[in-house]
Amino acid sequence: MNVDDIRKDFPILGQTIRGKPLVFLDSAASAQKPRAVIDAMRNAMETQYANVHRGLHWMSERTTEAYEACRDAAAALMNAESREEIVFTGNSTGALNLVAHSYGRGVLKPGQAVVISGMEHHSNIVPWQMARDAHGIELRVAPITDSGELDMTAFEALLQDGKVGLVSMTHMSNVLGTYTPAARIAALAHQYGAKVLFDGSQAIVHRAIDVRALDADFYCWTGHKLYGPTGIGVLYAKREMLEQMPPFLGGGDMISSVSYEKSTWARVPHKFEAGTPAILEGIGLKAAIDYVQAIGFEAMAAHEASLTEHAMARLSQIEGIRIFGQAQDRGGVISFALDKAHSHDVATLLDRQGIAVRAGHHCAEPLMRRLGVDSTARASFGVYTTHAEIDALADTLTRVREFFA
Amino acid sequence: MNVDDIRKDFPILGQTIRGKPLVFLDSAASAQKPRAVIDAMRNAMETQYANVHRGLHWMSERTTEAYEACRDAAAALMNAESREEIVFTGNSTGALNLVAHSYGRGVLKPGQAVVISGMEHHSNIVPWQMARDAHGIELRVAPITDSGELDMTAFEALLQDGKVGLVSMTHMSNVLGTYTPAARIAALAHQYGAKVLFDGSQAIVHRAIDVRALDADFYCWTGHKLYGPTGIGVLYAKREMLEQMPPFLGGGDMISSVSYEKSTWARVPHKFEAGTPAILEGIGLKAAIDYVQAIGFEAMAAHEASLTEHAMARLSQIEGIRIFGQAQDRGGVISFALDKAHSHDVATLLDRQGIAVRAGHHCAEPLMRRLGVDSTARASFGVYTTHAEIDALADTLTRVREFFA
Amino acid sequence: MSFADEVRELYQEVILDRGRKPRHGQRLAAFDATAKGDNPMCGDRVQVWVKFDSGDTISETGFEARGCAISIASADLMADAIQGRGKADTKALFDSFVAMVRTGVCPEHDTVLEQLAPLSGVHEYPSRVKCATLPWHALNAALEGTREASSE
Amino acid sequence: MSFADEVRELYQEVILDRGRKPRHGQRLAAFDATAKGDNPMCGDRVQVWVKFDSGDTISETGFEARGCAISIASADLMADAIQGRGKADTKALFDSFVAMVRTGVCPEHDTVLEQLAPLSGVHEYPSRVKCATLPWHALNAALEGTREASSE
Ligand SMILES: Cc1ncc(COP(=O)(O)O)c(C=O)c1O
Ligand SMILES: Cc1ncc(COP(=O)(O)O)c(C=O)c1O
Repeated sequence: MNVDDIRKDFPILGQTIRGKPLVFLDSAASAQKPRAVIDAMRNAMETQYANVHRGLHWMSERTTEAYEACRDAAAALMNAESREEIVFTGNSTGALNLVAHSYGRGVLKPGQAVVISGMEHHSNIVPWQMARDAHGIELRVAPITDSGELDMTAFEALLQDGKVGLVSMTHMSNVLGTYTPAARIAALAHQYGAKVLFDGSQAIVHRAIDVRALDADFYCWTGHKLYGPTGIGVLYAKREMLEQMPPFLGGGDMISSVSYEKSTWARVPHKFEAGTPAILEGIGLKAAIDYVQAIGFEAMAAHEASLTEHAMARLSQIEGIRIFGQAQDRGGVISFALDKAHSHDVATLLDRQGIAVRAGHHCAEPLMRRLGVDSTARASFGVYTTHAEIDALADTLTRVREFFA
Repeated sequence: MNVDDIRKDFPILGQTIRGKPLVFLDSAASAQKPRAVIDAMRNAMETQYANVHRGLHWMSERTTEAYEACRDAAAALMNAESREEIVFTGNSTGALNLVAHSYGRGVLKPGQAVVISGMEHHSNIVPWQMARDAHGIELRVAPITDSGELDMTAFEALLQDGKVGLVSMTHMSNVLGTYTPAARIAALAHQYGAKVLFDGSQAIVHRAIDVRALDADFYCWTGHKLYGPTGIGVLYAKREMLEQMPPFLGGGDMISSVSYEKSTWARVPHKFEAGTPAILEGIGLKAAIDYVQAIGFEAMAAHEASLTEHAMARLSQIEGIRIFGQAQDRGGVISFALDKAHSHDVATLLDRQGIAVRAGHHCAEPLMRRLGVDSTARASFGVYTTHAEIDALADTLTRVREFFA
Repeated sequence: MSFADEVRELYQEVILDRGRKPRHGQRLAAFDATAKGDNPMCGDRVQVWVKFDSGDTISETGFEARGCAISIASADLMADAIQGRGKADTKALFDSFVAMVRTGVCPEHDTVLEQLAPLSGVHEYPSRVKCATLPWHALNAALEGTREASSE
Repeated sequence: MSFADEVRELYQEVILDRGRKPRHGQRLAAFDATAKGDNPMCGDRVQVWVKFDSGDTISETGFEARGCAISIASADLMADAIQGRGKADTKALFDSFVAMVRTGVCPEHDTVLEQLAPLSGVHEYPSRVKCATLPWHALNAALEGTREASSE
């Protein structure tokens, strides 16, 4: 994998910001789009577009094929057993809400518990709180250790009373970069009779995901972080899960028949896909999946590891820096703070130099509280990130620190 | 308005289908996209893209501005009082489900009723059935007359017991082309203490919508039918409605603060927008709104009226044809059936000649039952539709009829 | 190509004819198996009744269908084609038929499939493939003892 | 431009200085009005206390803030600028200040706004505008007798 070649696939990387070349270190928030994705969407709108699934005409049939090819690609990407196990949503948040409503309120019984971890994104906290308050399920939080890893002993203890119906946990923290030991988590959950969902919004960007090897009951992610368009997310669920879950949203395309008295539902996965789907986005996401598959996850994981190692080495040398999370298994997301400067000021000064990082609570307030801070700055890497960009970050941070000292 | 010039804005219209020039008469299912939309999305991905709302860096701020400009454009399009009254969803179906959950289950009390009409799309039936079954509200159906109009006497009768909390009704039928008298419906609903929602998925494509003149409490539509991208829908709601409604989906961006015990919600409209929004789609939809505004709704409405008149005149001359719906106030959606041929066969034979029409139940099974048919064929018009295309449809239908006679 | 020629690519005379006046388009008074088929996407519905000879050889087939010319013609041609066939044989024919209408390719020297070949034109119209296969799905359900099939 | 020059576009000496060592950065022992300001998007928080002279002239302002250099410096410069002003006058200043930080334009010959002008550089950083205006929103809430403000 040659980063220079890869960078040529991303037109935006040639932009300048305030007169400086763009150094985009905010891929964990949303990744940039390769030309293949841009072209696929443009091409669909220019040459082959209509609504899908119901049209008997040429444009509709071709568009349906192009859109449904994304389901095959997503199933292959995750090694799902069948394409029917892939449900499209609007984003990861939409997928998590679907499960929280349809499984959390529709299958779990009041009194059963859901376990999340102490390093979840709000999107894997709030839907469960809402299910707790509306449906009477219990919400349990598995703590993290000081190094930013899941506390496996405490996690197992939470499972022991057998009340836990579902473990819903991140596969990679968007703040600490920690990968959670998904296969072990799933095995433990299953041992105690719980199902397991992984929020793979961050993880799937860097590593090959095999839902069958993990034995995940649910696995979700979001198109825009995997170099695809906004407006589309992916929920994998074992067919037996989908079969037992009631539908969530009602409307066109998710029904088998409708009368005023009673409607019946389409087969899975369509039962969970109401209304005109994100057609162009599916076409774009298919191109994104093809793009990363062509690079290969082995190469991408190695690139991420090399960048992360380099960044940890360079950043840890900066005076007065605090790096959050020291997990054994960690990836290309690094949160930090300088002792003399607020992270917003840091982010602004980096931005003045064309370096885009994120600052704030990263939609993870409870984790911020655990870390004892209000906010952090965060640099995150994509397939197009270079070692030189990390050097630019480290050099500029050093000067920012001096400025505020 | 010059249709020939407009057609040049839509690259897809130059395509050929099975060797014939494309005659696209399926715009009511989803409209084609003008170059302005295609370019806006491409341009964003190539030059200015990042996640919105939380980034402190240049790309994020510019993307946020570009995306939020769609909210201003949508508010202006509908003459909303403020941009905060615009909530983005995935499509109309998403908007209707939001209201059905958040208002239907969150504000209406069991025993209160919702009135829909006899010519609704499934997306404005099924969410209310689900609310009925889960929350104990009553679902009432206002019948339509034989000419395909809302039976106003029967409608008023349904309101009279004062139990109706919400009237949720189409503003234009996607099968019959009927426009409902929205201002009168709203006035009646309000007179009996009910709020009113209009499903404007079809109506807004052809006519200027003024939610304040209509006194609509809710009004929803879907981007892909208004020449915009898939993956984005719009819900207008009076601020007082949004303020009293609980959130629907939970996650990032819709919170003010999160702790495990309790979360508080962001202000409207963000309270209803969980997760990374449809950023690129908002940017595309903004371009679509600008595009139709530049043409002007007066011109578009006149074009629709002229096409519809021509089509009614030409089609009604075909032997053995039955045209469904003869409303006084009707627009560019015409459903029909031939006596000797099934509508699927009709659609296929038209498709063989490059003419794209829809055939089926059009997500309106209860209406099909009312009309006494299983399916119809449907031709629908957009801003790029020409009188010559309608002639092609009529001529080909005549030959199809002869073939099957 | 003329309009008529273009139409005939898919709607050959036999399809029009069978679609209009199917020979087997009625329920059987006495039957051994039956099942319904339903295509919720387009509203086509069919019910198939089958009677066996001694053993599992199909002696008679009838159907009632609501749908397009393709699905009715397909049901009628199916009833001809499976006459006198055993269950296993019929299922194999089902598979070959589905392959043919998906690809448009009719294997050479297969006299049974050749009778059904007029339907192979649907492969150009993927959503119509379901119209052609619906009666076969119903038949298959009947043979397997399930009562409903869907070609959704 | 050098790094230092680029930094100084926004972080002028007075901002760094006030951000580090604000002169009014404490709650007032005796006060007439107070309110909190909260920017949930970035977690900045500020509370402002105001004391009036006879009538509605502001005699003293104090604040406690958690946030970035911009928001703290803005609170501190605000406390200077509103000293001795009446309510109406202060509200007018609030409006002019917001206009200035949004546009970057400081009206000529406005000596009061000129004191606040070092903050006008934020107009290049729209999300930081909220950092600069947060203490003013809190002040405004205090003057209006509401207890909380948000610059979300
Ligand atoms: C009247 C009407 N309502 C609702 C919808 C649903 O729109 P969407 O599928 O974009 O959610 C449609 C179109 O499909 C429609 O025509
Ligand atoms: C770990 C994690 N979960 C969930 C999400 C939510 O993704 P989206 O905003 O696309 O729904 C994100 C990103 O924002 C994330 O990093």
